[in-house]
Amino acid sequence: MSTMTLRESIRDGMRQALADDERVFLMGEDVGSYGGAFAVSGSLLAEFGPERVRDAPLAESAFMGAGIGAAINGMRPIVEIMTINFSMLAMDQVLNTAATLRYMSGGQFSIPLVVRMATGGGRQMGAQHAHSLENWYAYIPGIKCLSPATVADGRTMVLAAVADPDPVFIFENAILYGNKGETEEDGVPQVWKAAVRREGGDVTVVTYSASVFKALEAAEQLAGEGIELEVVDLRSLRPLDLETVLASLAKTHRAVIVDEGWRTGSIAAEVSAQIMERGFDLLDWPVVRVCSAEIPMPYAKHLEDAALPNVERIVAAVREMEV
Amino acid sequence: MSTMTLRESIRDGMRQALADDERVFLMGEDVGSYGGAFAVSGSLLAEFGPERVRDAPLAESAFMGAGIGAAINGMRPIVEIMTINFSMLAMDQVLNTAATLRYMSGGQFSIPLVVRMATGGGRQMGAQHAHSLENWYAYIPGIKCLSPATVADGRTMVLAAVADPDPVFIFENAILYGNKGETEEDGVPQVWKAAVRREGGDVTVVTYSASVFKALEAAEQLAGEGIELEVVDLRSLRPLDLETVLASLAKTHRAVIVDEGWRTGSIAAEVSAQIMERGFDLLDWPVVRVCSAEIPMPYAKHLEDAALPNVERIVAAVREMEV
Amino acid sequence: MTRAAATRKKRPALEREHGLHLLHEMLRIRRFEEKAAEVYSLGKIRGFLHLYIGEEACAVGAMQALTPDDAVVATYRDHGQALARGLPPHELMAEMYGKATGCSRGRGGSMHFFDVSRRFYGGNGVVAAGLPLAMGLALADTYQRYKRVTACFFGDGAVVEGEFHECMNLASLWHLPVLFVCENNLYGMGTAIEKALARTDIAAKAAPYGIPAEAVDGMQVLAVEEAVTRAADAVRRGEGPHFVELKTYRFRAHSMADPDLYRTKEEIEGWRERDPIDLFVALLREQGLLDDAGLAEVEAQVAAEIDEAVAFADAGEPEPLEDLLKDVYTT
Amino acid sequence: MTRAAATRKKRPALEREHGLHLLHEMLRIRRFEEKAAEVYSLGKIRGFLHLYIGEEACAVGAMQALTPDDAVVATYRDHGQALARGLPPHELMAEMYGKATGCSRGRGGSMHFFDVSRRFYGGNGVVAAGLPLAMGLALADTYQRYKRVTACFFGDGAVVEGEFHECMNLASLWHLPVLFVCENNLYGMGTAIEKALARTDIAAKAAPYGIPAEAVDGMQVLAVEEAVTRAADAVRRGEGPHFVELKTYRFRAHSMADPDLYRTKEEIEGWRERDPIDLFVALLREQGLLDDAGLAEVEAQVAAEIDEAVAFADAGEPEPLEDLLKDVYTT
Ligand SMILES: Cc1ncc(C[n+]2csc(CCOP(=O)(O)OP(=O)(O)O)c2C)c(N)n1
Ligand SMILES: Cc1ncc(C[n+]2csc(CCOP(=O)(O)OP(=O)(O)O)c2C)c(N)n1
Ligand SMILES: [Mg+2]
Ligand SMILES: [Mg+2]
Repeated sequence: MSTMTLRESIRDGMRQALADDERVFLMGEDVGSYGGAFAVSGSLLAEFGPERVRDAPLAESAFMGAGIGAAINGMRPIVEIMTINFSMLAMDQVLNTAATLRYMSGGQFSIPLVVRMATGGGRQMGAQHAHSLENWYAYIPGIKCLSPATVADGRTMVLAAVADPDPVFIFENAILYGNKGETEEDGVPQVWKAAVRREGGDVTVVTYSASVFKALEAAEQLAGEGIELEVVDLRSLRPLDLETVLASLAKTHRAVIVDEGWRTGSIAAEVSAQIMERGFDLLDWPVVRVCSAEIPMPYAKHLEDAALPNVERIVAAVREMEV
Repeated sequence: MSTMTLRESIRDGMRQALADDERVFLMGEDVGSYGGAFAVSGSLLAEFGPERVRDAPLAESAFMGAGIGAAINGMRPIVEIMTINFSMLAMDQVLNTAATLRYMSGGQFSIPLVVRMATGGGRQMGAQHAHSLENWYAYIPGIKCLSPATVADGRTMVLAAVADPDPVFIFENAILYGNKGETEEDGVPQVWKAAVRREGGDVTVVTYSASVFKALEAAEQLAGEGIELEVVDLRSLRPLDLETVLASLAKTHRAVIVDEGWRTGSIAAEVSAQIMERGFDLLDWPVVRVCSAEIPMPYAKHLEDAALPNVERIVAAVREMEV
Repeated sequence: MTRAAATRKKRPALEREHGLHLLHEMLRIRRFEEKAAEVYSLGKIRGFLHLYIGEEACAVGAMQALTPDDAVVATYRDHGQALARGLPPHELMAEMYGKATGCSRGRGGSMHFFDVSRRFYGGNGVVAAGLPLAMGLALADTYQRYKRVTACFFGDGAVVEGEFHECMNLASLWHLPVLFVCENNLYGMGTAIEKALARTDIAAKAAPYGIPAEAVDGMQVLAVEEAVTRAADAVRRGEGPHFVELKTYRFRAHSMADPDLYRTKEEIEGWRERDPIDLFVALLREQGLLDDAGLAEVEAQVAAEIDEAVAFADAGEPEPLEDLLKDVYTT
Repeated sequence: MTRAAATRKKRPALEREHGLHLLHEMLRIRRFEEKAAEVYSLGKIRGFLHLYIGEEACAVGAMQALTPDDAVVATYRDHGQALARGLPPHELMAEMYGKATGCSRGRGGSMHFFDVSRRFYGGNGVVAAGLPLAMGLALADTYQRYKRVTACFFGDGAVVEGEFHECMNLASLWHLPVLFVCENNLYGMGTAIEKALARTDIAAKAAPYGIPAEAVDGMQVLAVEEAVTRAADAVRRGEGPHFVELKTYRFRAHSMADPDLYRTKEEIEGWRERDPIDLFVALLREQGLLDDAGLAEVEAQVAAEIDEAVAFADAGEPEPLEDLLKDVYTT
């Protein structure tokens, strides 16, 4: 157990994967001499050399495909797409190649590919650099999706993804990279299950990634008023672990879902729909979503702050539930 | 009023738009001398010439962008992307340009762009040619989304889209192109509102496009047993007209959502979540979704039939509701 | 950049056995597809069916350059490549019949033939999307120090897509052992190459990437074999990616759904006079390697194979419905 | 393909007024950005800030070739183009301050300057994504029979993306009135051009599209002006798309977030010796068009403009929160 940033924890996971298995290599724009756009790969180039830590040219489709092909042909690539905003340029390869080839070939091979990308807003980057599109990936049968909130999960999710025989996507909210925490972890299999980050008996807050901390802050605030939130960190966005959510609901009978995505068609929509289907009788109150405003993300700070889910909006949503 | 196929009805809408406004032009792969991959444009090249009906080379991103730019600069382009399966190659232009430019420029201009594309499965096309990705488009603030079920809506939706000052996407389930029907329509503004395609007091079926007909067939079948379905055709996927859905629910208190998309994160998920939020007290039973199996679409007919929503699954879902 | 014709060696004498092999390979594709078209109209095959008829010399010639260790990536028009690569005709026919005995268990259909045991990686349906996949197959070979070639087949239409450009650059930049094989049949669906490319000399597009390229007559199987072998050998020797453009023509419509309104009868007839099988039969006769009896024998062998393929496809069981959700994931 | 140098006309004598104009334009960009960097460290500007310092001769030289009717499409590194295009510095500064008085109402920030009245269409943040947009602006001009130019600026990094290839082909195929201006500063973020492009001669990439291209020294404002004017005039005359590569260098890091670990001090210093402003000041002095007093005067004018811009930005009101949802749609 040691204290480090999420950035370092992810790097540590990659370092271990690179050291343990020579089939692993990291490939992406500026992962090498630049050290990663968010300094995640950092010193890995110096440690493992330019073959194992491979700078890719600005050709997202080509090197995503190269990752897929390499995964089919004996390697265990970790592809870094700089941010989710640029990932549309590689989306055809994800949707139509990575996700289909195993099934439509009748199961002839596996695609042990890992793709990591930064996601999320909150850094005044404007409309083209603040997307949350994890829900699109989570829609696709054939791939799996993880998203770390805690420092410990950064490292463990990388190791879980590398160990997995199927394409695993890791969505890293860039605002968390500098967060400090402990790396002691539950172990690789746990990342596929949701984690209860705070226990509480009144309202379940279902969330993931950066919003976990907003939920925890809201819980802190409401605890002062005697309202106890239970904060569930989904961790895996595909498959979704609804069991943990339902177990919590059995206790609280109320749920708020917090999700940085736009509301319409968000991960939050899916969680709400599944609660409807599998937890309807548990509900004392309709499930509420706290999501981003349905606008291209504005640059100005006060506008972006208002557009994103925040503590006040979570608190307000809980208060409306007449706990 | 006249009888024609959906294909002809859409063509008719485009013909009228081309004739009425010289700023309108149609652009896409094989819309000209081939007559459209699904023979939708048909004779339009002969009628309007190669400038107004413009064959585009196989460069989806370039000509989607060309549509956006032309729309900003005085024209009213109709861009045809052959099928939604290939539209990922143009997704960056949609998400980051068409949907953002107006907002992030502070509202300096409009983008009167129309984009049409074929969607859906059921024709044994296999995993790469059977996607339903309308939900991804419906997620994006800054664009609007329509999807016709009836022959009349084909024409009217094209005219509504061309008349609109913002980017409008029309998703045409290819299985419907040959359907015959009347072109008498409610008029342009109506396409933004959901339509009740069959009235009934027991269960509301919320659906759109090709699944409307499956729902109507299920209604027919269940009527024999004394169960009356009300079939709501959403028509507009963004914005969603939930009022019509809620009005129906106020009568039936039960809803099934039928959607050819994969279940997780589908349009059906959003409709269910909105019903949860706005119609919870109306519900006597949890909302149920009938969607596609979460697999890359298989080629073999029996497998594809089993993967897609079908009449039996709708009927079964209704029967479980203990009407 | 076209390789200096001067470097070409004189063609060695054609051996009878090899000639008959090439003929057999081409005829098998031709008759296989004629049969596929026939049963398509009976509804036994559904969905998209893209015929390769007219282009047989391309796949057959090119495949001679490859060893079983090499990899092949093809497009939705993949019957020719699959057969020439050695995928059994009966498994392909069964695939199109949607049977579990098909090469992709009936899940892929005509567009998605796969056979990992023969390193045949599809059957890729999105134009140009096989190229990035090929980059990765080749990249993995460099990591593993294998001396093998990844041959990627694509059409003139793919050259218009951005991915083509990204991959050409990547292959050259990373010195990947990739063989680019462009089958230029002058049309991408209904779009003539002149309406798709500002400059139609495809082989010339390799120059800005520093990739050696050659354009050859794709109707002459020996010319194809020779050029592709030269290129594949260079790739295998570690000389980096190579590019071959095969100038060819499809005799049939783009797919069974295509009314073929965009080409003249004359144009098609003109090309049919250069039918690659007819040309090769004539050459074999000229060289005294084939007579009527010999041709009849090959035809008979092929006919038997196709009959067997159809019988096998007919007899095959569809995949059980309870396996519908299987193999989306490995775990 | 580089246009034959032979067709170049002898450079006409530089008029004093024009010389001072160019100097003023370049200095305004330089001081504007120095100020932006300064207030960035105070937290007045946030998010991404990409400085153009070192590349001023490119935007200033190129913009001389355009008329107010022409259109400009730029990248996230858009300060230079915006200022040279005539967007008022105070509106740009206010934009970066996130104020409603900014050119994009504070919604865009540094990367997304827009001014439709000056036909300045961004500020596009995704590499190469401005190119397709430019195709459309130009295409609409052809429909409307306008004789105007759409100038699209992009970096060496964009040349790697598939969209570049698609657009070069489309522009040539459809004979679009587009002026491609590639600012080759040898790096895309931390990736040196040699690690991005298999062949680094960017102007040469236009040949397979049949687009006339020229590469010029982007540190010499007059050379840029001359070359781009020649190209723009040809586009305006209806001669189809043209391409100009401007060889330049950015003196600062990629963005304020970049520790700039991938370049040597020596390399940067070497380029600083070819500072486009210093070079041009020296030339003006040499030709007797500028003395110390003259330079001081221009500096003073620019300083006043920048002070005013900052004051304006500081004084501006942010957009009211109740407008948060406004202008997602027109209706
Ligand atoms: C990205 C994409 N756009 C459009 C299509 C539809 N489509 C299928 S085949 C084809 C033509 C491709 O032409 P070419 O590459 O020359 O191959 P050919 O069919 O001639 O063998 C098109 C446009 C597609 N499959 N993928
Ligand atoms: C598609 C895409 N990939 C990655 C990025 C991240 N990124 C921003 S600027 C940049 C470098 C672009 O280099 P170049 O085109 O040479 O322009 P320059 O910054 O040198 O002016 C990169 C990789 C992006 N914005 N878009
Ligand atoms: Mg072709
Ligand atoms: Mg650059």
